[in-house]
Formats: sequence, C-alpha cells, structure tokens
Amino acid sequence: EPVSGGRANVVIQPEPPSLMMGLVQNGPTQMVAGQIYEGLLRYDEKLQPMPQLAKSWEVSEDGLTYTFKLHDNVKWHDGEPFTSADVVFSADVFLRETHARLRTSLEHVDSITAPDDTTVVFKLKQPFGPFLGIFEAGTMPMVPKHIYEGTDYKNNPANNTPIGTGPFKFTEWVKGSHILLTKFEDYYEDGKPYLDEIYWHVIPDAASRAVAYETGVVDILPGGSVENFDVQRIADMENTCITDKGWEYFGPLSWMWLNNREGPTADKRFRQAVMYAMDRDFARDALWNGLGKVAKGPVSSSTRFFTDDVTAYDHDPEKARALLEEMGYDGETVRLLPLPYGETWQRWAEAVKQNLGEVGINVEIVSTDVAGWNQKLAEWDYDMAFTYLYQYGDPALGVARTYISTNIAKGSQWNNVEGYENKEIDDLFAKAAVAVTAEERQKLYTEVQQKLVDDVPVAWLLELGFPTIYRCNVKDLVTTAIGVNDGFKDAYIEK
Amino acid sequence: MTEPVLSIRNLKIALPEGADRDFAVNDITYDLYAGEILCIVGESGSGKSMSANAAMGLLPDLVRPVGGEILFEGMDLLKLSETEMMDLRGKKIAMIFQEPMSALNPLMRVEDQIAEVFEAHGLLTPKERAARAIELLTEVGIPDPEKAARAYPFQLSGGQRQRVMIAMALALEPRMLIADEPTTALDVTTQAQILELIRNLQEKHGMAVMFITHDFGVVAEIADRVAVMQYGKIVEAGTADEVLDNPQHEYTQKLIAAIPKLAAEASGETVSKTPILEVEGLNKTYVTGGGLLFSKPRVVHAVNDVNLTLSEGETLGIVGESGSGKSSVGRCLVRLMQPDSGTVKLAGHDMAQLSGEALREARKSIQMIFQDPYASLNPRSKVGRIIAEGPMAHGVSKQEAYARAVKLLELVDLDALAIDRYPHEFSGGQRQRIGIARALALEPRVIIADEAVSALDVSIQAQVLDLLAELKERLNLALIFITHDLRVAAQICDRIAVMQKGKVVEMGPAHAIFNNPQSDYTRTLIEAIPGREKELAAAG
Amino acid sequence: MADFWKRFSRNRGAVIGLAILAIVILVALLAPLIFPQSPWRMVQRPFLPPFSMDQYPLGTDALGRDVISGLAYGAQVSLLVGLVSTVAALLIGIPIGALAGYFGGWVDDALMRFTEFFQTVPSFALAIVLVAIFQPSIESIIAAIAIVSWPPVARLVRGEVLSLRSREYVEAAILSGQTSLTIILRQVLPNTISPIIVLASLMVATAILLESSLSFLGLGDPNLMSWGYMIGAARTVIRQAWWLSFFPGVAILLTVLALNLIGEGLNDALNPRLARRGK
Amino acid sequence: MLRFILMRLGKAAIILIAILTLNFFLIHAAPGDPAAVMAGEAGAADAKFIAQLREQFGLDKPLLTQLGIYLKGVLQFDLGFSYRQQMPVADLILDRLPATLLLTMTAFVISLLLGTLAGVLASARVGKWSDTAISTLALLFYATPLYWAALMAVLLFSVYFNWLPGFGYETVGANYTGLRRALDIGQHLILPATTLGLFFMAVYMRMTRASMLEVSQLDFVKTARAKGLKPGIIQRRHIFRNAMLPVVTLAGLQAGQLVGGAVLTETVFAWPGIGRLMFEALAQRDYNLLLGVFFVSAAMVLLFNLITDVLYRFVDPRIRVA
Ligand SMILES: Nc1ncnc2c1ncn2[C@@H]1O[C@H](COP(=O)(O)OP(=O)(O)OP(=O)(O)O)[C@@H](O)[C@H]1O
Ligand SMILES: Nc1ncnc2c1ncn2[C@@H]1O[C@H](COP(=O)(O)OP(=O)(O)OP(=O)(O)O)[C@@H](O)[C@H]1O
Ligand SMILES: [Mg+2]
Ligand SMILES: [Mg+2]
Repeated sequence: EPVSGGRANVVIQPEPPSLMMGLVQNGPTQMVAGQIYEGLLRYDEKLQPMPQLAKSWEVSEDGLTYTFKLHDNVKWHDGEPFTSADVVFSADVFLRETHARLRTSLEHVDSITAPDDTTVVFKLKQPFGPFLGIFEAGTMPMVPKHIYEGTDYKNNPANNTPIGTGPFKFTEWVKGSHILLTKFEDYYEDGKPYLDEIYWHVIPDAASRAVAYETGVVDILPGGSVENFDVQRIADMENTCITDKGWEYFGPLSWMWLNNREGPTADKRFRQAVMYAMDRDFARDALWNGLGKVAKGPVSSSTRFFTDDVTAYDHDPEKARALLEEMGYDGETVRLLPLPYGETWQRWAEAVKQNLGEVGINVEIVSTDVAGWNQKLAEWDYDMAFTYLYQYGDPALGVARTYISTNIAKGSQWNNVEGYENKEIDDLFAKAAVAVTAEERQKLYTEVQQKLVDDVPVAWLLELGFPTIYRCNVKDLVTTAIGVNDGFKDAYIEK
Repeated sequence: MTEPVLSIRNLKIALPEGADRDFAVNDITYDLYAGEILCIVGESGSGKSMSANAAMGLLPDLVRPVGGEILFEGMDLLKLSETEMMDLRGKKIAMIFQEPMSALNPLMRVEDQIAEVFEAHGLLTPKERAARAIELLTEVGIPDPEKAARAYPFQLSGGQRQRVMIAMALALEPRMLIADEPTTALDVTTQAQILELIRNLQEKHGMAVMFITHDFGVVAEIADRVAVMQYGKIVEAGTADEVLDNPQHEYTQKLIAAIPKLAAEASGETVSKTPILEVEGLNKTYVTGGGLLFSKPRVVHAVNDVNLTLSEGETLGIVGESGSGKSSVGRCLVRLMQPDSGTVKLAGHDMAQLSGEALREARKSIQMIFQDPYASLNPRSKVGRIIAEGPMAHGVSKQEAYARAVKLLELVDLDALAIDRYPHEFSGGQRQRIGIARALALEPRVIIADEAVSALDVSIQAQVLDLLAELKERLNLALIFITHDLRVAAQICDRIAVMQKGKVVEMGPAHAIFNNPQSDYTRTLIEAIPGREKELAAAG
Repeated sequence: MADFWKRFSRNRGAVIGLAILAIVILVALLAPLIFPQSPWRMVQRPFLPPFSMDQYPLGTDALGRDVISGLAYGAQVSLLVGLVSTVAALLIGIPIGALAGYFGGWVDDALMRFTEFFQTVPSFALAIVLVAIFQPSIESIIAAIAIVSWPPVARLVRGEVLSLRSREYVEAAILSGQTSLTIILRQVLPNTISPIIVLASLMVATAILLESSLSFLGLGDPNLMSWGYMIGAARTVIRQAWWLSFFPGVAILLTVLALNLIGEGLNDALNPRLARRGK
Repeated sequence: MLRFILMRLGKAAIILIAILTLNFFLIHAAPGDPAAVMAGEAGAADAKFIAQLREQFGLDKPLLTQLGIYLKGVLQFDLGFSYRQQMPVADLILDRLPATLLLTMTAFVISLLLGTLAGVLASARVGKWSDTAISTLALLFYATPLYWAALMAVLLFSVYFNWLPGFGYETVGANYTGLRRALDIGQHLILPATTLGLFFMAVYMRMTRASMLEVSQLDFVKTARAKGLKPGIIQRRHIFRNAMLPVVTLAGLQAGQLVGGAVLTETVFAWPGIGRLMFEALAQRDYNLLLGVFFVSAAMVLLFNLITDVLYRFVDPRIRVA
C-alpha cells in the first residue's frame, strides 16, 4: 500500500541547463522538469495512452478530430487554475515557436480550439497515425499562459522558477550541487504524490555517483548514471533493484552514420561488409554489460510496428571480406568519428576499428569534443560516425527523419545525415504516416524495414539498455514508458 | 704568562684534490694567551684563514683537519660535538670573516643580524638586543647608526659592512676573537678606531685576539706577538719587536723589505698632459627603501659634484673614509651606474652618449677591478674562462685567450693550474688577483682599481704594484686607484684625491697631500695611518 | 665531458635514474620487435587479471587487449609527449624569462604581458581549446602542452635573472665587453639552472598526465597508444580492474622518478661547490 | 610602493581588455558553436531552430560586432548572459567562486606548507635515506593521476571507513546553519583539498629542497654559524628566507591558476566550483560564460602576479631599489 512521506535522493547528470521544459527538452531537463510539468497524456509500457491532464479523449472516425476532456480541478503551482486556454496557448503559440520536434508534428494540425474550459479539440489536415503519441510532457508540456503570454519567452524571469501543474513544485536550485522539488499540496489527483520532496544531486563523475549510491547518499540512479562496467557490481548490492523498463517511449537506438555520398561508404556492398564485420554481441557484452539488444534494423523493438522479419547481419568476417573483394575496395582509409559521450563510446569505436581492421578496412579514428562532433556531423565531414537517437514510440516520429530524402540538409544532426536517397522509401514513409489503421501502417513499415536493412544506409548497432537502479523499498518508480521522467507521481517509499 | 687560551698543536688540514697543494696547513703549532694579540701574517694562500676556520670548526665542505689538536681552555676543539661548538661560537670564540660583502645575509636588516648573536645564546630581551645593536654600531664607528641598523647589507659600503661584522663579533665580548683581515676594507681612520676598539676590549676583558693581516702597519700598531706563515707552515714566530726589527727567516725579511714606505716622493713630471678621462660635475644620489609603503626612504648623496681629470699614464689615487663614495665614483666612470648628472669623457668621447656596440668598444679601454673579489667572480665559471671571456668577447680566439689567461695568472703569481678551478676554491688574496688578471686581460688604457690590493700580503702587493707600474709604463696605462691604504697610495700615486661624504675635499700631487695636507680631514687621515709613529720614530 | 660524467656518476640515485630511463627508452624503441602485434588488438577475453596467463602477464583491458604490449607502445608516445613538450616549453620559456629579467624596462613589460596572456587562461582549458582548434594529433597535443607549460618557466627564470643581473660578476662581464647574449648565456643562466632543472623534471610528468586528461576528454590522438590513454581508459573500471590503471601509473611514476633523480644528479654535477666531493 | 601598485593596477585593466579580446578570438576559433551544441542536446532540431538560437545569442552578427558588443558590456561591468544557463554570467560565476576559492586556497596552503616543510626537512638530511623517502613520497603524490588518487581516497575514507563525506560541498538537505554548517563544509573540504594539496606539494618540496641546498653553500651561512646559532635557526632564518625566492615565484604562479586549476578535483568530488563551470562552458561553447570565467581567472592571475611582485620586493630588498 502506498504510504505518504519521505524524501527521494536521485542522481541527475549532467546538470540540466534549465528546468523550463517548454524551452529546453534535453535528457536531464526532462527528467527533473517532468515532475513539474505535465502533458495531456502519458504512456504505458506498450505505449498505450494513459490519462494525465486529460482525463479522457476521443478520436473521430476519419482520424482527423481529437477531442480531449481535461480534469477540472487542476491548479498551477502559483495557485492559478489550469484551463483549456493554457492548452491552446501551449500547443498553438508557445511550443510552435520553441519546440522543434513538436513543431514538425504540429504541421499536420489544422486548428486547436477550446470550446469550453475543460475541452480541447485538435483538428488535423489529414490523418496522422502517431498523433496520440505526442502528448507526453517532454513532447508537449503545458506551460502557464498567464505567465508567458505576450512576453519574450526566452528571457522571461519566470524561467528560473518554473511553474507547472505537476505533482512537485520547484523549490531550490543550488547550481552545481542540487535541485530540490517539494510536494505540490494542491495536486489534482487525491493523495498523490506520496513523497514530500525530491533532491536531485548533481554529481559530475560517474565513479562518484556509484559511491554516492554505495554510501547511501542517493537512492535512485536513473539510466546512464553509472558506468556500464559498474552496473552489475551495484545491482548486486543488498536491497537493490534494477529495471531496464521505462525507456520504451524513447527506444534509444545506436548506429553508425555511413556517409552515402562519397568514398567507400557510398557503396552498398561496403556498408553491408561493415555490418558483417562488426561483432555486436561482443560490444554488448563487453561494453554494455550485456544490457540492451543487437539492433535488427532501423526500428527499435520497443517501438510500434517493429518487425524482425529482415535480413540478419551476424558477425561474419568471411562474408564481409567477400563483399569488399567484390566491390574492389582498395584499402582507402575511412575516418571514424566516435561519440564524445564518455569512455564506453570511445572503447566501442576502438573495438569497431579492430573489427573492421580484421576484414581489411583501414579505419582512422578522428576525435573531437562534443561541439566539434556536432559540427562535423552537421557539415557531413565524416565517413563513419557513432550516434544514438530516440524513436518516440512511432516510426513516423523518430525513424523516418533519418532516412527520407527530403530531410537531407546541412546544419542539423537530426535529419538524414548519411545522405541516403531512395524515392521508394520516401513514399513508403509518407504513406505509413497518414495511414489510418494500424494494420495498414504495420504492413508499410515492415516493407520499409526490409528494404532499409538490405540497403544499410546506416550501420545499426544496439538497442541501448539504460537500467534504472534503486533501493528496493522505493516502489512504483517506473510505471510508464518514459520511466523516471514522470515516475515520482506514483512513487512511494515503503516503510 | 699563564695557561694559553688557545693552543694549536701540530695541526694538519688536508685540501681536496685539485687544490694548490695537499695540505692547507701542515703541522703548525702556536699558542695564544689571554690579553694578547697574536698577529698572523704571511703570504696570501698560506693557510691563515684555514687555521682560523679550523679553530671555529667552520672549515669549508671538503677541507678536513687530519692531524693535531686545537686546545681551547683545555678542550680539544677538533673533538667537540657540533652542539658543544655551537655553545662556544659567538660567545667564547668569535670570528670576523675576510669578505664582508657576502658574509652578511642579504635579506636581513643589520640590526637583526646583530641581535641574533644575543639570541643565539639566549641573552637579553628583544628590545634590549635592538638597543645593544645600535650601541655596537656606534662603537664600531658607523655614521648614523640608527639608519644603518635599519639598512640591508647591500645598502652599505664595503667598509660599513665590515664594521657590522666586527660589531657582531664583539657583541658578547668573547674570550677569544679571531679576526681574519678585519680592517682590510676600512679606511685608515676607521681602521684606527677599530684597532683601538679591539685593543680596548681586549684589555678590558683580557680577551685573546688572533689577528690575521698582511698590513705591517697594523702589525706594528697592535701586535704583541707575530707568527709568519708560508705554504702552510709557520716560518717564524716571536714578539712583535723581534720579528719586525730583526727578522730571521728569509721570507720574513723579504716581506718586511716589501712594506711600502710612507714617504711620497715628488715624482719627476714625466706624466704626459694628454687627458684621457675627464669628469665634470658628477652626482649620484641613492634613494632606497621606503620598504612597503610606509617607512621613510633613505637618501644618500654618494657622489656630490665630483670633478676629476686623468692623464695618460697617470695614477690618480682616491682615498677617503669608508662610505665616502669612492666606489660609487668608480662605478659611474665605467657607467655601470648611470650618474644623475655630470659628464664623463673618455679620450674626448662622452661616455653618456655611447650605447650598444660603441659602448662595448669604449669599455674595452676602461676596466675595473672590483672591490669585492668574490662577488665579482661567477661561482659557476672556472677561473680560466673568467679571464678569457673578455678577450674572447672582443674577437680573440679561444686558444689565444686561454693562453693569455695563463700568462696573466702567472703574472699575478698564481699557478697555471688555477684556470681549472672555481672561485670558491681560492683564498681571498688569490681571488683578488684573479680579478686583477681579468681587468688586465683586455689591455685597457684606463683601469679603475677599487681596493685592488687590499687583501694581498705585502710581498705580493708589492709584486702587483710593480706589475701595475710596469704596465703603466709599457702601455701608457692610466690608473684610478681607489684605496684606503695611504701607504700604498703614497707609493704609487702621482696625484691623490681625498673624498669625504661624497665630495672631493682635497686633490693634488701625492707628495703635497702627504707632506702638506690642506684640509683637516686629510690631516686626520694621515695621522691615523697605522704604524706611522713607529716608522717616524725609526726614521728618527 | 668525462669529467662531467664522473661527477654525475658519483650520485648513485642519478645513475639509477639514468638506468631506468634508458630501460624505458629501450622498451619504447624495441616495442615493435618485442610485441609484433598491434597493442590495439583484442587478443583475449576482457578483464583478464594479471599473472593469470603467461602469455599476457599483466592481463588484458576492457576490450581484451594486452596490457603489457600497450605499456611498451605507450612508452613511445608518452616519452615523446613528455620530453618534447617539456623541451619545447623550456625553449620558449627560458629565453623569454631571461630577456625580460635581464633587460628589464619595457622589454620586461612587453614580454611579461605576453606571458601573462598564456598564463591567464587556465592551462587545462587552453590546452583543450588549442587541441580542439588544431584537431587532435600527436603534434597538436605536444604543441598545446608546450604552449600551456612555458609561462611558469618564463616567470621563474625572470625572477631569478632579476636578482642575478645586479651581481658584481655580471657587471664585470658587462665591463669586459661581453655582449648581452653572452652574458645571459654564460653568466646568468648557469646560475639559474637548479630551479629550472627541478621544474623541468616535474613538467615531464605534468605533460604525460595532461595528455592523459586530454585523451580522457576524447581529445587525445585516438590512433596512438599512450600511458595517459591507458590510465584514462582504465579510470572507469578502477573498481573492477585495478591493474589497468596501476601498471601505466607505475610506468609514469618510474619515469618521473628517474627524471627527477637525473635532474638531481645534473644539479649536483653542475654545482661547482659539490664538484670535487669525495676523492 | 603605493604608486607602483596603482600603476600596475591601471596597466592590468588595459591588459585585461587585451586578453579578453584575444580570448574571444581563440574561443571562436574552436570548431562548433553553442547553438549547435544546444540543438544537439535538444534531441531534435531543424535548421530553423538553430537559426533561431543563433539569432537569439547574437551569433549571426559579424564576429567583430560581437566582440564590440561584448567589450562594451564588460566596460560597463556586464559580463553578459550565459546562452545555455539563461542567467547572467556574473551571477553564475559569483555563485561558484566561493566554493572554488575555499577549495583551492585550502589546497594551496596545504601544499605550500607541507611542501616547503618537506623540502626543508629533506634538505637538512640531504643524501640520507629519509631525504630519499621524502622526495619519493612527494613524487608519488605528484605522478599519481589526480582522479585516481581522489577515487582511492574516497573509497578508503568514505566508502570503507565511512569517516568523511566523499563528495559535495555540504550535506544536501540537512539545512545546517551557522557553526554547524561551517563544520559540515569543513568535513566535505578535507578530502578534495588534501588530494589537490598533496599533488602540488611535490613542486614546492623539490623547489625548496634544491634552493635550500644552493643557499646553504653561501658565505653568510658561515657567519650565522659563527654566531653560535642553532642549525634550526640558521635553516629557518637565514637559508630558508633566501631559498624562498624561487618558491615565491612559483607560489604566485600557482595561486593565479587557482580559479581554473581544479577541474578534475571538482569533478571527482562533485565540488560546485568554477573549474567545472568552465569545463562545461567550454564543452558547450557557452562563449559568454567561458569568457567570463577566463576574465575572472585573468583578473586573479594578474592580481597574484602583482602580489608576487610586491612580495618579491618584500622578501628581497635588493629588488626594491630597481
Ligand atoms: N674551498 C676550498 N677548496 C679548495 N682549496 C681551498 C679552498 N679554500 C681555500 N683553498 C686553498 O687553501 C689554501 C689556503 O687558503 P687560506 O684561505 O687559508 O689562505 P690565506 O692564508 O687566508 O690567504 P689570504 O691572505 O689570501 O686570504 C690556498 O691554497 C687556497 O687555494
Ligand atoms: N646600491 C646602493 N644603494 C643604496 N646606497 C648605497 C648603495 N651603494 C652604496 N650606497 C651608499 O653610498 C655611500 C657610498 O658608498 P660607496 O660604496 O661608494 O663607498 P666607498 O667610498 O667605496 O666605501 P668603502 O671604502 O667602504 O668601500 C655609502 O653610504 C653607501 O651606504
Ligand atoms: Mg684568508
Ligand atoms: Mg668601496
């Protein structure tokens, strides 16, 4: 039985730049601000929508009209009532300007209206399959109209003291040290939240984060808090639970960009050879502590419309060599850009270099820091480059962007960076997005996956596993597909 | 006489490899009684300082006593532990070192360095110590003792520093005082004061004094007994009268014969009248300190409107009390220091106008022998290089420069092997000779010799003076001879300038100055020449 | 020279130091012969503890690479980085410090302001920026390390020269007509040698570790094995595999120790006062 | 003296501006910019988004204009706005400065005290085994990578013995006040300050030792011995002070680097200081923030150079004349 009271000590890494989720949506911001701000919906492990600010919703037959019924006793943290006007302002005005990812999805939206205080209606231009998947807090956070309307959003002083509707309100932020959130007494769901306060500890060094858990300073290590090598050791501690749930919505998938425009990587056979040459099982076991799965293709297995009915690329150096032979690879050196996010990724690049070296591919690792890496990718200045991206539950939201040719543009590392152009694929993705029924969409996406896997526009690596580690007396921490990000609403500490 | 205070028996001190000889001191024996002054004279490098240092237990690193004993009040000093020695040092046995420049801690105020002596032996309160320090400074005749007490050593002239050293040594009125050429750097008046002081203290407390000197005037003045050293051995010892008036050993006879006579003859006017150096209206004021923000700065008008001319082949002596600005004039002349005003013309060219290459060239013809032989030698250079560097800088080949260096060393009576040794391995007099050799290496036309022979024993002094005289002849060398030793001045100077407090108070031909001094100050100077009475008496 | 060697060899520590350094250099040179395989090759299972397999006496790392072979190859890069960047820093720092201290006045002012610029940016940050600008490679890393490490040398030398230039023997040299350059080289600098040697022998260690920090940030030369890289890579697995940071750490320590011992020996050998110690 | 200091301060102001200008170009020469980094973190971004950011940060203007705007701000004591943290740079820095100063100053004092002490001890025992032991120990601390030493210290004293807190500035959530808080901070300070201090110790130790040996050969030491002073006093008063000259130079240098010198320590010990701030700003190309930190660091260096020079004059009266 849930009990009230208690404090959660959680690690947050890196320190978020800001907690105003309408403006900033990077990982740590979502994790902390996800307790402050809310969306209309949340999603369960199977990515089915669950009520949040919206207590119910309806989709019209033609898939063009979405009607949301809001809770009627919701208050902002400053005491103002939350109404449908806030929803319209957030989605139609505020976020359209500030939220790049949402903006793309909202292009399908014709109008957003509020017939009354607790009803919001979204009208679409054409059907958009994943539409119900864009209402969690990180994608469409509700921001207070009474504070932001008519102001310069980015320089609004209120950004430093974020006001949301969530179960916890912002209390204190000692930069470089910790963030304190306290229970919002006027929260609209009775009895929730259970915890009195949450301390987010900023501990920049992974080893120290492990020590923090060991010495009892923190009780919850969200995914990625400690080195992969340390996970098992800590999980084996007394009273410690571990779960890899709570990432289904994101479905983090890693791959290597392969520059499809020039050099050996422009040749499909070379790209296939790369797939065969890599020992991804080894990488998972040695570098990811056995967590995660070897990727089958462009869609993560937790994402909707995934299929494993595709060509399999097992570790097979012989095949790789044959392919290289066939294409007449002359030993030209290819530059490999590791992901500058820490040691694991560095090691991974080294391992891949060795793997490729064994089949005769000459790899030179080029290193840069995060800024340089961003720039190199955005300017297509690489041959192969590690990365990992979220899928947001639906191929239309998180997969298509990487492969459709209309998304080829310099200046961003979130689009079709590899330069893959395939009319057929473009069409399939376009059709699948607007198809109304799930069956139809599944069929189209299966085809897409089969074709892409054969073409190898990028070299898929692993579906990453980011386990959350916590003391077993913390209950109900991970209950949704976005895990810790909105987990404290339900969490309680067993006495 | 009763028990000796100090009794040295068969002392033998070994030198490290590469030195002049195996033993600095070889089997020497002598006694020192309370209430007497024993003067040790002898050749430079003969081991005088070594035997003194041995008695203090302060031999240089690699120099060790290898035989004999040093008995002080019955104890063998060579056998005492370091702690026991510490108790004696400063309190029972005090010592004044030969080179005052480097013997004071550069970072400590004079008064603190004096007060330390009391502190070392747990005497007096800090306040009393400070007061005593000033008293002592007054006693040793430092002008303006309060100011001097607050000064740092580098702000004092050579003589002043030496007096500070003496003040420290006398502070605790020790049973025995070892004075290693304590008055070498002092002008005669001060020297007389100091000798008087030492005498007084010695009489008052029955102090025993071991006085190392090469100045026979001093010996005549104060010695009760004399020991003469050569090559690490005592060649003759006896009462002052015996040794001075009736020397037995050949070397002693030679030494005594070499003592410069006081009388300056009117030199035949052989000196040409072409001026090579003309100095007009020279001024230099030192403003120092202020410390940090607060204390008053110390202003010294070290050179005050000095006018001089020096003709080719002439020797001009500059004499005067310590701190009167002699060295400062010298430094202005070679432009090691920028005078505040005034002109210095070298062979008609204004030195102040020269710079860079031209100055470098000009300096070739004007050289200086520094007052402090040690400080002016680079501790990390071997002697050969020190001497050869100058010629090499002016384009002489290395080989030739070194060959010349060897010759010069021989000229100043040093072994040719000396080129391979470092400065710290030489005795005080030897270092001074190295300095002379260096100045001569460039065959300059003018040499400014700042106390160039003060640390030399008379025989070598005579030798060096002869050398200078000869060079003067041969090269038509002009010499500015800064000294406080009026005997030497009398012997070699054509003209003499007397300085006091930065001013030239009197200038004229040497004989005129000696025989017919005009200013009071000059008169007191001449009267204070040590051994003068005796000499006058002897001359009848 | 023989004389110098005699003096140097009198210091037993210095000889030991020289021996250690010689061994390290030898290993560095012979690495390709002793370990023909690339140190990057994954040869065994990951995290093989040391002394458990004769073939891989020091165990393997997170990817199953042979630690001892990494140490041998790492010696090449680390020595190169440490020594070259230190020498370069000295070559920049000593002349600047000496000129500033010796000439004083506006020369001093100008040179010190120049130095200050390099000093004011925290050295670690400056190194990162420089390497980022010039792209990580062994050359740019060495250059960056040299650039961030010379200012202390310059300031130290300047301080010493400042107090030496008024010594009488310097004045004597001026008088004897030596050019400023000769005076600086022969009279002044030799007398500053002892703090410089101390600083330099420590700088080598700093350089090796700085390279390690850079490679830890992904700014090392990723294609070269170095001790710094090994330590940096071992950092995350310290709790699982102590030997991964321990052995390169010991290698760095030994090298640094050796250099310091040599420095001390040099110092003694160059000190005329100690020159004739002991017969 | 006062004039000397005032003149130096005046010059320092001009130099600061020059340094800032150079820093400005240096930073902009590095690849990448804050808009790209922030877009990179956003999880998704299109060209429009990035262009928006650039415009917001003023990065779309010509470089010289940007410099002009920045310098104008600085002249009005305005260090600008952090792109990423959405806060005035000055606030961010002032927030962190005390923690950094506390840490680095403590470490500085520890290293200076222990280092010179060890140096003096070693020099007094030159050639003996204890000299070797002290030197080797100091080198051990020096050559051990900081983060390794730091982690070991944490494991030992924090995890294993549980004596001291292993990271952080104070106990988060304890809400101590007054003396209790000071004590708490003190406890947190021990490990990072000692680790950092021990690292720097070697430098002072070696420098002191070498310098002491050099000075102990000088003549005035003999004079001091002749006074009958105890070796201890001679060491302290005569040799030590003269030997301190190069050490003072070095200490001044290190003190100047205090602001930026502790990145690694701050990271491992989760110490909320400037070093980390700078490092993050650098990684994110948060130009204004980075320039701000460089500015503070430059001011510190100049200040300590000045202090060193003054101190030098204090320690060595000979320089005062010049
Ligand atoms: N540190 C040293 N190392 C080697 N030899 C030395 C050292 N100090 C002095 N000597 C040598 O020892 C001998 C005796 O020197 P000492 O200083 O006793 O002479 P001195 O009689 O005092 O001469 P002076 O009147 O010139 O001062 C000299 O030959 C000198 O070269
Ligand atoms: N560098 C200096 N700074 C400050 N005052 C100085 C300096 N050098 C000398 N003085 C002072 O200037 C005066 C003249 O000094 P100088 O060295 O010229 O005397 P001197 O006649 O050569 O004396 P001595 O015979 O004792 O060597 C002295 O009072 C001395 O204290
Ligand atoms: Mg002597
Ligand atoms: Mg003088």
